[in-house]
Amino acid sequence: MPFPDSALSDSQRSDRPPSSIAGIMHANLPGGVVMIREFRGDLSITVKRETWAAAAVLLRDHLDCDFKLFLDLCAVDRQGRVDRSERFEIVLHLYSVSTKRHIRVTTPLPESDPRLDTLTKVFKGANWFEREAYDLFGIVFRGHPNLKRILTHESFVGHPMRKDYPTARRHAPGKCAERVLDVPQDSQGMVVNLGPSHPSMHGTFRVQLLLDGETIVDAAPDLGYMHRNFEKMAEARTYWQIIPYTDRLNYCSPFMNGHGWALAVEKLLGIKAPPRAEAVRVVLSELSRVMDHIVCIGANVVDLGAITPFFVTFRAREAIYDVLEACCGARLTVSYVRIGGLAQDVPEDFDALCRKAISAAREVIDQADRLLTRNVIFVRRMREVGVLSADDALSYGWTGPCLRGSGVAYDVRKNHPYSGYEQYDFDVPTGAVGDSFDRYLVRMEEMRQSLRIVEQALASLPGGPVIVDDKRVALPPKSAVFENIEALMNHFKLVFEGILPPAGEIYGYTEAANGELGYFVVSDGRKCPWRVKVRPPCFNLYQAYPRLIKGGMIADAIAIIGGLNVIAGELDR
Amino acid sequence: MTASSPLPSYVPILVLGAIAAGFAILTILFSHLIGRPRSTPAKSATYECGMPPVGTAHARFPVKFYLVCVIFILFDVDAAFLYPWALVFRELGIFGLIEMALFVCILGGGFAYAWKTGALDW
Amino acid sequence: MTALTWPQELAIRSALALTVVAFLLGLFSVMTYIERRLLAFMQFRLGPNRTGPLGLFQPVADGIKLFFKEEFVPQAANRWAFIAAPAVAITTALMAVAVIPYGGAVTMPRFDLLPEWLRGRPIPLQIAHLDVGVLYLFAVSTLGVYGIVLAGWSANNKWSLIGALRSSAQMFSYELALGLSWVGPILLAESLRIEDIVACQAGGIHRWNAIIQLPAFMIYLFAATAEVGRLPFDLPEAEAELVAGFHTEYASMKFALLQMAEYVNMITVSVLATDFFLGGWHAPLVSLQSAAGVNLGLLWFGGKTGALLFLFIWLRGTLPRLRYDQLMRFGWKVLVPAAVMHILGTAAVILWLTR
Amino acid sequence: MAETILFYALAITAFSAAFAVVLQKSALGSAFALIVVLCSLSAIYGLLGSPILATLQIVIYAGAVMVLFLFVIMLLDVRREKGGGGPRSFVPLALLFAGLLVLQVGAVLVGSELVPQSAPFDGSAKAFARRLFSQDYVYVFEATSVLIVAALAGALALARRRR
Repeated sequence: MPFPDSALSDSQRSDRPPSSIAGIMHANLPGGVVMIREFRGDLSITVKRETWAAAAVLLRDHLDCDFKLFLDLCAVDRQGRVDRSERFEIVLHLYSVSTKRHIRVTTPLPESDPRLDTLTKVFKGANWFEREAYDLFGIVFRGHPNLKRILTHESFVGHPMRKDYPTARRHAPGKCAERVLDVPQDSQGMVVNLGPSHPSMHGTFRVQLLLDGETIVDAAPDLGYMHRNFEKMAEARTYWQIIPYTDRLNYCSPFMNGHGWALAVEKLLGIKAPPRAEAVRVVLSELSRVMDHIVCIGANVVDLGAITPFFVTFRAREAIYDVLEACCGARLTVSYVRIGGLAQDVPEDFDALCRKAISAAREVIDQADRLLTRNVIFVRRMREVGVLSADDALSYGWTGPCLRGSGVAYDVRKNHPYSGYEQYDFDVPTGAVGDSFDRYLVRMEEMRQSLRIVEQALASLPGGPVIVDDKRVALPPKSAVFENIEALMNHFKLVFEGILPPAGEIYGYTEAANGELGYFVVSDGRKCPWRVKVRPPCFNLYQAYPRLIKGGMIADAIAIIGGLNVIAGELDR
Repeated sequence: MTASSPLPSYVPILVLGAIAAGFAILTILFSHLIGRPRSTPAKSATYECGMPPVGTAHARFPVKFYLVCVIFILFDVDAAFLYPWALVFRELGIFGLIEMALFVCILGGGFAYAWKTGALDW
Repeated sequence: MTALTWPQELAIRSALALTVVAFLLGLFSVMTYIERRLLAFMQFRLGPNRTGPLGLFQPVADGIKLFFKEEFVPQAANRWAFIAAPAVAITTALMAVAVIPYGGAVTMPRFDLLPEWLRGRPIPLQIAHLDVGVLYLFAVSTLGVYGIVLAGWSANNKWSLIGALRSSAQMFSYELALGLSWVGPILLAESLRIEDIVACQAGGIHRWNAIIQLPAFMIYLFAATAEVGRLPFDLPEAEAELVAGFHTEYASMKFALLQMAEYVNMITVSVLATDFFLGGWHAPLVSLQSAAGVNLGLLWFGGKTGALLFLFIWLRGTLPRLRYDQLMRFGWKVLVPAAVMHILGTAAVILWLTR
Repeated sequence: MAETILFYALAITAFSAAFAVVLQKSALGSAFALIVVLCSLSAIYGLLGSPILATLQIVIYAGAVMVLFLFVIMLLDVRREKGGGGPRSFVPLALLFAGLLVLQVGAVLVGSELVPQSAPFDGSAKAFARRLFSQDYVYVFEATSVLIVAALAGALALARRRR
């Protein structure tokens, strides 16, 4: 039985009245809109390449649209697909905080001339995303200020995400770029590499600084040191084989990545996990959020020289790891989630373990609060440091605690509840100034709110199965596989042929610890996704980093990067 | 110099200096002898977070660092006057206090000027 | 008792100097152990506990390891300056202890092994009785900058250089406050001899400079913490910012010497705080000065110094570090003016009281 | 006797280090030689029975002024500017000043007896302080502060113009 996919065919054919956005688009860009589709609730507008930048400006500035939050920009290679006329497609995802709507804008690009106007002047965050599309697909963005490779090594040959890229090809990388920063020859300052191997560049980040004494005059990050092309690997895996790879994205809260992935695929399939699975997912996701914030705050303060809060907070992390370990046996790379539910039911002492973790977390949050929140030195190091206004934060595509620190109350859990978040009572804290201290305060409060959610979820934990009863998605129980032939065949077919979703494309998004974690999944109906694009929240966060540290001191650069919580696994993918 | 002691008071300091310097030199020599250097180009390269450094470290530095040094020298002189003054202050009485207060006030004027021109800010 | 001839005096002083140096270096290695264990205790960790009982041999193991580590000088470094810097640092650090009294006098036992002239002779625990002891200290502490600047500059490493710059600017700024905070006690004692300043505080806790010169004591504590580069003023080697600051390129025994210099400085400022402000070897109550006929001066002295050393470790376990501009602002705009004001104020009060 | 030997040892050290200051190729070497000169001088002051002058010499010259010199040498990258080797026109001027110095020192030496008088002299810190802060020197003392402030203002002005 195929999954329902009528929505795609319906909306493509019908000339039913366009939604208000489509109307605005048609009215303001006459002849520019090629197609408007809706699939699984995702509104997708295809425009002509000539109207690309104009469409972006319109969507951003038109009062009824107000798509100010830049989410994602990526390319898709359609080589060999019959349903598209052109080979490449550029996909832009935007969000409107005021109207609570997502939108996808796409434009086709021919193989012979893969060039497009840049959006860097429209959205500050588009810069790196366009570089990524250039790097991985060879799309050229006209007018881009710095169109260089970003994730792969600069001596890399070819564009790895193109479908015709020979994956067996091996490279011997040449020497690394000595200079990332454009420094005028006569400048008086000193060029210094901060990272990749530096005590406070957690993971492998490299920022080249131009220093005037202690003051940072200019800064340019260089990334890709941890790049392994998760997205390319995902194109050769079945939907559930991708789950372990997601653990390695943001490795401080691995469960949440799997959770987001499962929800995205479930959205593509048009199914829903059973209530018990969703409730457990919420519990573990929120505990993971606490864990992630703990790492963020602990690492941030340890970079400021206070070692003790780091060890204080990490005790709660241990208790949370114990919960995850009891559920699935793994502490870091959990892979506990499955498409349509969970790998197995939670252990009997799940409730007790969670409550232990909650009390441990409460204790350390209070201790860290006492150690830090009113500590004069800490406050002075964080206040008025790394300030980003709400408008800029939206333009850079900031989400999560950092965006909320800048005063925008956008939280996917509140705005677009998933996994039953609508049942739980929690607040979304926001900051006022948008400095490092606000981001710290927001994280502290979010941990408390997360613990509230966990308590509510535990109190109302429903019974029942933890995975959907759907033979096309869920493996039959092992006992059945051993005992009857139908189950055995079912198991065999699922493992070998995988889940076969309908053709279509969806953008699944969740509130991960660092912000909106999006998975843009394009399916052609076969067992492996045609294209998976992760929208890593810290890619946007880190993009604003040079701007935040310019004019500050070296010590500020350290204080800011810790507060942004940039995770190399997610940034470089 | 204490009158009762047959030894000039600075001699023990010289002895201590000799001991300290001797210790330092011997330690460095000793570890030089037993730690076998196996130098490689990568090992003896300058460490700059794993990247080849751009340019030399011996670049020009902002004038502020020198300025702090100059201000320090000037106030060092001030401190050097305060010590002997503190020694005989009771004998000098109110005259000494006024003398030093005047001195400090004039210096304080200079200090205020430095403060106002932002020499003490970074 | 007959007066000593100068060779005898020289022998006593030399022996004392050797003892003090050996004791300081021993205390340095013990301090590394105590600091690690204490920090671990504050941070719910165990700390080094594997080498010997309770990990007590850890410093020995570290020392042996450091001795056998490979010596290397970076290609780009200024070779001789690079090698000389640690020696300069440790020498200046050790020179400072010359004029510090470590407790009253110790009477030599009447052992037959000792030469006739030594038996039963009280030996003051102070290497040199300099007329200008405090000024000498000030001089030596200003020389402490050399080792660090030399180490940071000679490595030809940018992080080292920034560390050295920070460090020297920091030392300038806080040295001044440090030196000025001593003027109060000098005013009271009317002497530049530290032994006189200690003697001036005899007679109970109410005579301690920490009480009657409280602002000076506070200024001293801040300035001393900054002077020895401990948290929250550990900017010269802020590992999260400057990798390891001025000793980034150092390894093996040269690294150990720099580390040693830092700890010796830390011990020195603690000892000085004891002498200048906490009454030296005098008990807080006169009745506690001796027990069963034995003078407990050394015990009091050690206890006070130990408490201050613990304070340094405690601070490290508690506080984040300042930013460079905040550090300089605090040094110049708060400590130095406060110290000068305090001196003039103290002088005025003394004048008024002795009218 | 011992003091005489010590004196000559220190004098020779100071003298040869002074030569090294001038003859050293590297600026850093010169600076260190200068530090040796200053320390020897300080020791000679100590030998003469004025420990306070000896320590002040270290505090101000070796501890502060020389650090500034080192700073300038290290951080301004003097090596880069070594090449040119100074204009020749300075030589006559230098000779003139050297000659003046010789004359001055000579005048002092001629006017005094070469055999040192061992008149009783209290070199203790207290005696020094009493002289320094007595009514005799009060104007000179206050003038010093004006001098310091002038130097400070000069340094600040120079620094401001550089920026």
